[in-house]
Amino acid sequence: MKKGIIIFAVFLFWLLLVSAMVSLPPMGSPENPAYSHIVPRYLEEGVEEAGAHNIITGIILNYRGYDTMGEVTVILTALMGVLAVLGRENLLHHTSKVDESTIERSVIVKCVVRLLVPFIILFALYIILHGAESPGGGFQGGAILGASVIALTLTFGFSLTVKKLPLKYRTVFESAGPLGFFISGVIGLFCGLNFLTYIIPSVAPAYQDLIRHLLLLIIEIGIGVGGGTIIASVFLAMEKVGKE
Amino acid sequence: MLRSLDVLLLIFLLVTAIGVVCTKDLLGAAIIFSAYSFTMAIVWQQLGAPDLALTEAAVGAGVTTVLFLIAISRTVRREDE
Amino acid sequence: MEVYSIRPLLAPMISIVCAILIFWRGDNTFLRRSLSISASIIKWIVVFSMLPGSLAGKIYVTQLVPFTPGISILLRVDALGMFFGMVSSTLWVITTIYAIGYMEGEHARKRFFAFFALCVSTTVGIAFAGNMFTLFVFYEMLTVCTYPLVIHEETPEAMKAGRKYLVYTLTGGSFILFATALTFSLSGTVSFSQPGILSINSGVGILAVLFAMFMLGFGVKSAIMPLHGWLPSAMVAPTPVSSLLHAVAVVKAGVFGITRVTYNIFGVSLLKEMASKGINVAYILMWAAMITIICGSLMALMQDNLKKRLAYSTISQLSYIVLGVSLLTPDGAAGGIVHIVNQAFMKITMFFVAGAIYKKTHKKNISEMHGIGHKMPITMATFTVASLGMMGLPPTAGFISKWYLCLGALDAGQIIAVVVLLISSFLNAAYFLPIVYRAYFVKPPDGDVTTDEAHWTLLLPCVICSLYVIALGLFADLPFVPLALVREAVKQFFVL
Amino acid sequence: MNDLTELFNKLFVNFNYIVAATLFVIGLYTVIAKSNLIKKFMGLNIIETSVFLFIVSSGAIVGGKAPIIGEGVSSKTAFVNPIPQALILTGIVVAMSTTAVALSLMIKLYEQCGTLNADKLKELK
Amino acid sequence: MIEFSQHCPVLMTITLIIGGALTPIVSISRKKFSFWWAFFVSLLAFFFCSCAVWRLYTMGPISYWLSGWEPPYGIEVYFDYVSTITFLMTALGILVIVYSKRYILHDISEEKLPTYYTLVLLILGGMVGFSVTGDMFNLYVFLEILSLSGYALIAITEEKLNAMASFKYLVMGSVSSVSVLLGVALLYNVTGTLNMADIALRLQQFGPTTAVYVALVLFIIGFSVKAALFPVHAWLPDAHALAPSPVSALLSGLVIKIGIVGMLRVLYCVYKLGGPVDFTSVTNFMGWLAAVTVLVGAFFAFFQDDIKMIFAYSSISNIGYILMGISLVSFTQPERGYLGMMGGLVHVFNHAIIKSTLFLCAGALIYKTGFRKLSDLRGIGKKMPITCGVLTIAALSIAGIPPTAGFICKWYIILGTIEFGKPIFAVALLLGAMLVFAYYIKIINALFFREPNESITEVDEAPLSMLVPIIILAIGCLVMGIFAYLPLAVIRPAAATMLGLPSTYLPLGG
Repeated sequence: MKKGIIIFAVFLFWLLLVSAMVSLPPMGSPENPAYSHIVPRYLEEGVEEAGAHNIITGIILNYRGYDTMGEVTVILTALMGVLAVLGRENLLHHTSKVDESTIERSVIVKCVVRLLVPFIILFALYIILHGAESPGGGFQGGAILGASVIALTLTFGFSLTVKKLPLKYRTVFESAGPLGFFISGVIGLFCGLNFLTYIIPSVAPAYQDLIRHLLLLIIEIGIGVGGGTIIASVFLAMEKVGKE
Repeated sequence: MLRSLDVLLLIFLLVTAIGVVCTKDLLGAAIIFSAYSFTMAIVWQQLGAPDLALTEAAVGAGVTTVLFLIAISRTVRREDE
Repeated sequence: MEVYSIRPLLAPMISIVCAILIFWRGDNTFLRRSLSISASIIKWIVVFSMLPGSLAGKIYVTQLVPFTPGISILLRVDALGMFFGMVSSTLWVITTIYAIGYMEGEHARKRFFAFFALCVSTTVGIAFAGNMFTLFVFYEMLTVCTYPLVIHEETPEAMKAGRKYLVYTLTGGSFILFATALTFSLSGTVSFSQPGILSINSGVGILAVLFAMFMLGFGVKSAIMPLHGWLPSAMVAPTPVSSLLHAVAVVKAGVFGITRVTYNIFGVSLLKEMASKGINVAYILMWAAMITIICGSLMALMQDNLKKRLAYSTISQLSYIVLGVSLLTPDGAAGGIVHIVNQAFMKITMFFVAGAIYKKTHKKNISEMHGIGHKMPITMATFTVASLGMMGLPPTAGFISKWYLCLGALDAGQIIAVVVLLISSFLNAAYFLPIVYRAYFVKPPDGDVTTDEAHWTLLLPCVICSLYVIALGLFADLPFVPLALVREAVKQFFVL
Repeated sequence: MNDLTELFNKLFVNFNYIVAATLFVIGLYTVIAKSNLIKKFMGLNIIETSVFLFIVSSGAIVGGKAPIIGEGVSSKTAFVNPIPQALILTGIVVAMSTTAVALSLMIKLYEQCGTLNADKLKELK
Repeated sequence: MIEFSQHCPVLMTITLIIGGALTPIVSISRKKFSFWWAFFVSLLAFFFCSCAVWRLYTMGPISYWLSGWEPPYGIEVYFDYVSTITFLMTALGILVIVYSKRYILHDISEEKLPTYYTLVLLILGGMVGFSVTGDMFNLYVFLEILSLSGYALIAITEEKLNAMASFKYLVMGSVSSVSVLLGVALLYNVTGTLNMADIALRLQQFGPTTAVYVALVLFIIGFSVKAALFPVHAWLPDAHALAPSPVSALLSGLVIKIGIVGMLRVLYCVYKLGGPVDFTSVTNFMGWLAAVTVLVGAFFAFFQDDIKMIFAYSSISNIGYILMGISLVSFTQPERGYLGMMGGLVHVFNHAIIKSTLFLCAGALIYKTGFRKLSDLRGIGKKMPITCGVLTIAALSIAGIPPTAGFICKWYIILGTIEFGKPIFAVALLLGAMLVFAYYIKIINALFFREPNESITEVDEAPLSMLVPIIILAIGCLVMGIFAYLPLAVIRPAAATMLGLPSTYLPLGG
C-alpha cells in the first residue's frame, strides 16, 4: 500500500520531468541556444584567452575559476565533516580493519602494488601537470593520487600510511586547494585587478604568458595535492577502528 | 545522433540502476553501483567528454565505491538489518 | 493650536526610568519606596503642568521616532488625552502610597513595584497617543506589563487567571492590530483627528466590519459582555493591582480606546451617515452596553466575595461610559467620559477598603463582614460614600455623570437608555447597601466592637478618594476640574 | 496519429534526457521507499548522476569531438559544448563529498545505535 | 576607498573561505588558537562587508567580474540590496564565534576545536557567497558548501541522536540541492547561459516553455526544503534542537533564510515580474503554503517540553511569515506587493536576530544547568536574571509584542495582506502569533514564576563571553523595534528592486 503510493507519486514526478524534457530543444543540434550563445567565444578564443588547449581546463580554471574554488572548498568541507563526525585517526588509539584482519595478504598483491604504485603516482602527476593540454587536470590526478594511498593502505596496513604521511603535513596539504587559488588570485588583486585575474598588464608582454602558466600550475598542483590528501584522509578517518 | 551502442549503454544504465535498487545484499549493490558508474563514464566518453569520463571512472567508480565498501564493512551487509 | 513640547514624552519616561532603577536597585526597601513615591509625584507635576494649556485648547505634541511615511510614534496631548492622563497619574500617587502599606511582607516586591511603574507608564502612553498605531503599541505593552502583576501570587489559581487574561486581551489586541492596518489601508493615515479620518466612500459594509473589529478589540479590556470573562478571575491579584489596573488603567484603556475610535477615527458625522445608510453601528454598541449594564449588576448581586462583587460592578459601570459614548450627543459623551474619572475614584475607594479589610481581618466574603463598621469606622465610612456615588445620589460625583448621561439619552431620543440607567441605580443600591447595612447594623459574631483601623498608608488613600468623590459632585462646575476638561474634549469632537 | 508520431519522435530525439529523468525517479524511489540508510544513499547517488547525465547530454553535438584544441586540429571541426562538462566536473566532486559525509554519519550511527534501518532507528528515538 | 570597496563583496567571501581552510593549519600546535583566528577572520569579513554595504548605499549595486571576464562569459558577483543580508551574516558570525569560545568545549573535545571553527567559517562563507553571487551554478556550489558544513556541525557532538538528525537533514537537503541543480540545468538548456541577469533577458526573448515552468517548480521544491516549509519541514526540529546551541543559532537564524534568499533570487531576479512566465499561481500557492506553515509550526511547538525544540518549531512558523510576505505579489501590479515584501524582508533580518538570541540564551541555560526541559529549568530566572531577562525580551519580540523587533514585520505583513486583498492570510498570521505567544508565555512562566527546581543549586550567571553576545543581540531586538526606520531604510530599496520598481520607490506607509 505504502509502496504503491510512493510509486504513484514518483510516477507523477516522472511525467512532470518528461514533459519538460520533451519540450527542450532537440539534443545534439548545433542550433541549440546552449550551443550558440556563449560557447562560440570559448571555442574560438578560449585557447588564447584562457591559456589552455583543453577548453574545459580553461573554463574551470579561468572563465569559471570561482566555481572551482568553491568546488575545492566543498571537498575540504567534506573532509571537515568527516572529521567532525568521526574524528582524526590516532595511531595510539586506533587500528584499521585491514590490520585486524587475520587473512595474510598474498605476496602477489603486495608485489604488484609495490611495483605499480610508483607508476600510478607518476601517472597522477602527469594528469595534474598536463591538464591544460589533454583530458584530465588537478582533481582527476588528485583522485588517482588518493587512490594510490588507499591501495597502499589496504595492502601494507594502516599504521604504515599514518607513519609515512604524518598528520602535520597532511593538515597543510589538505588546505592546498583553496590556498592555491588564494595565492594565484590575490596576485591580481594586488595589481589592482579583479580577483583571479592571471594576466598582469604591468608585466612585460613576453612574461605575461609565463606568469599565467605559472599561476594556473599553482592552482592545478594545489587542487591535485589537496584533493589527493583529502581523499586519503577521509579514507583513513573512516577506516580506523578504536582499540580496546 | 543516437547510435545503437549509445542506446544499448543507456538501457544498460537503467538495468544497473534497477539492479542497485533491487539487490538486498549491500555489498552486491555497491559493486553494481560501481558498474553503473563505469557505464556512465563510457556514456560520457561517447558524448565527447573524456575529461568527465576520466573523473567519473576515478571518483564515481573508484573512490565512491571504496567509501561505500568501507562503510559496509564497518556497518551492516544485509539491507534489512 | 499645536505646541511642541517634551512633556508628553517626559511623563511616560519618568515611570520607565523609575522601573529600570527599581529593577536595578530595588532590593533596598527604602530606595524602592522613595523611588516609587518621588517618581509618581514628579510625574503628577509634569502632567498637571500641561493642564492650563490644555484647558485653553492647546495641544502638546512630541514626535518620537519616524516609523515610516504616514506613521510615527506620536505623542499628542489633546483634551481627552490630558483628561485620561490626569486620572491615571493622580491615581498612581494615591495607589503607590496604598501599595507600600499593603505589600508590606509580601514576596517579590521589587518585581511588583517595577511592573507597577511600567504599567502606569504605558497607561499614560495610551492617554497621550497621537495616533492609532501608537495607541496600539502602548496597549499591547500594557497587556504584557500587567501579566506579572496579575499572577503575582504565583498560585495555580493566579496562573490560570493570568492565562485567561492573556488569551482574552491578546486576542483583542490582534483584532485591533488588524483593524488598525485596515484603517491605514483605507485612509492612508492613522492619526487621530477631528472629525475622524475615514470617509463613507470606503463602503458602508467594510466600515461596519472595521468598527466591529475595533469594538471587539477594545471591548475585551472594557469588559463588554460577553468579552468580560477575564475581569472577575483577574481579581486574584493583590488589591493595589486590582484597584489601579482593573478598576482604572486596563479597563479604562479599553473604554478610552472605544472613545478614540468612535470620535477620532470614525467621527460623529460618519457614524450618523452610516446610520442613514442603514447600518447603525453606534446603536448596536449602545444595546450591547445596556445589556452589559443590567447583566453586570445582576451578576454582582449573586457574588459573595467582595472583590468579585466589585469586579462585576466594574463591568456594569464601564458600560455607562460606553453607553455615553455611543449616544453620539454632546451631553451623552460628556457624561460617559466624565464617568471615567468619577467611576475610577469611587471604585478605587471600594477596592482600597476591600484590601484594607482583607489585610486587617483576612476576610474576603461579604457574609463574614458583620459589624465591620464598628471595627473600622473610617474605612467603612469611605465605602459608604463611594456606594452612594455608585448609585448616583447627589451630591456625589456619580450624580454628575448620571445626570449628563440622562440628558444625552433624552437628546438622542433613547428613552430606553434612561430607563436602563434608572434600573441600574436600583440594582447598585441592591448590591452595595446590604454591605453597608451589614457593616453597621449587624453585630459582629464575637461582639468585639473596639476600633481597630488599618495602617495609615492604607487608610489615607481611602479618605482622600472619598473626599474627592464628594468634591467632584459639589464643585462640578469649577474650572480645573475634570468636567471642564471633558467639556473641552466634547467641544473638539462635536466641533461646537 | 500525427501528434503521436511527433511525440514519439521527440521522445526518441531526446532519449538521453528521458533516460536521465527515469534514472532520477528510480533514485528518488530508492530514497523514499528503502529503509536502509546506505541504500537510500545509493539512490541519492543515482539521482545525482542522472542529473549529470542530463547536463552532459545537453552539451553534446552530433559528431562532436572533445573540446581539446591542439595543433593540427582545424577550426572547422565541431566540438562539443565545454560548459556542461566544466560544471559536471564540479558536480561529481560535490557528489563524492556528500557521500563521504553521509557514510561517516552512518558509521557513527551504527556505532551508537547498532542498526541502519530507518524504521528501527525511529523506534529507538 | 572606492577602488577598494568594489572588491569587497568577493573579498568577504574568500576571507571566510580561505580563513576557514587555514584554521587547521594555524592551530596545528595549539588547538585553542583556532578561536582567536576564527574571531579575527570573522572581524575581517565583517569589515569588508561593511565597506561593501557602504558602497551599495552610496553608489548603487556592485557588479564584480571575476577574473575580469564580462558577465555571460565569466562569473559575476552581484552585490545588490538583497545582499545586505550578508551584513547580518557576518555580524552574527562574530557573535556566534565569541559565544562558542566557552560554550563549545562543553559539547566537543579540544581535539575537534579547529574542525569546529573551520566549519563555522565555511558555513558563513558559503552563505555569504550564496547571497552575493549572480551566477546560477555558482549559487549551487555555495549552496553545497553551506549545506555540507551544516550537516557536519549538527553531528559534531557525541550525542546519540545527533547523527540521525543530521542524516535526515542530509538526505532531504541533498535531494533539494539536486533538484536546484536540475532546475539550473533545464534553464541552461533553454537559454544557454548561467548568468542570472542574462537568463532573465533571454527568457524574455524565448518565451516560456514547459521546461521553464518545470524548472521553476524544481527551484521552489529545492528551496522549500532548505527553508523548511510545511510538507518538507520534518528535518528541522531535530536538527536545530539537537545541534550545539551556537550552531542552532546559525542554522535557525541564517541557514534557513538561505532558502528564502534563493527563492528571491530565482523568482524576482531570474523569472522576474512582468517577464514571460506568469508565476502568480505559484506565489499564490506559496502564500497558502506559508499560511499553513505558520499554523503547523506554531501548533506543534505547543506540545514540546524541550526548550530548544520549542524554538525550532517556532522557526518553522516564522519562516511561514517571511514566505507569506514575499509571496504577496501581483504579476501586473507590482506596487501592490510592496508592503508584504517589505514585511517579509524585514522579518528575514529580525527573525535572525531574535532566534539567535533565543538559542544562545537556551545554550547559556543548558551550559550552566545541564537541563534542557522546561520542567527542569523552572525557577531559574532568579539565579540567572540577565540570561532569562534577555530570553524574555526575545520571546516577546518573536511574539510580535510592540515595541520589539518582531512587531514591525507583523505590522507590515498584515498591512501587506490587506493591501493585497488577502485578509485571510492575516488571520492565519495573527492566529499563529497568538499560539506562539501562548508557548513563549509558558517558557516565561517556567523561568520566573514557578517554584525553583531544588536540584539546581549553585548556579550563577553565564560567563562573560556568552553574556556579551546575547546582550548585544537583545539590544538589537529592541533597537530594531523602537528605531524601526533604520532597518526599514535599509530594506526599502531591496523590496522595491525585487518587484522591479525603482530603488527609491516609496509609497505611503512603506
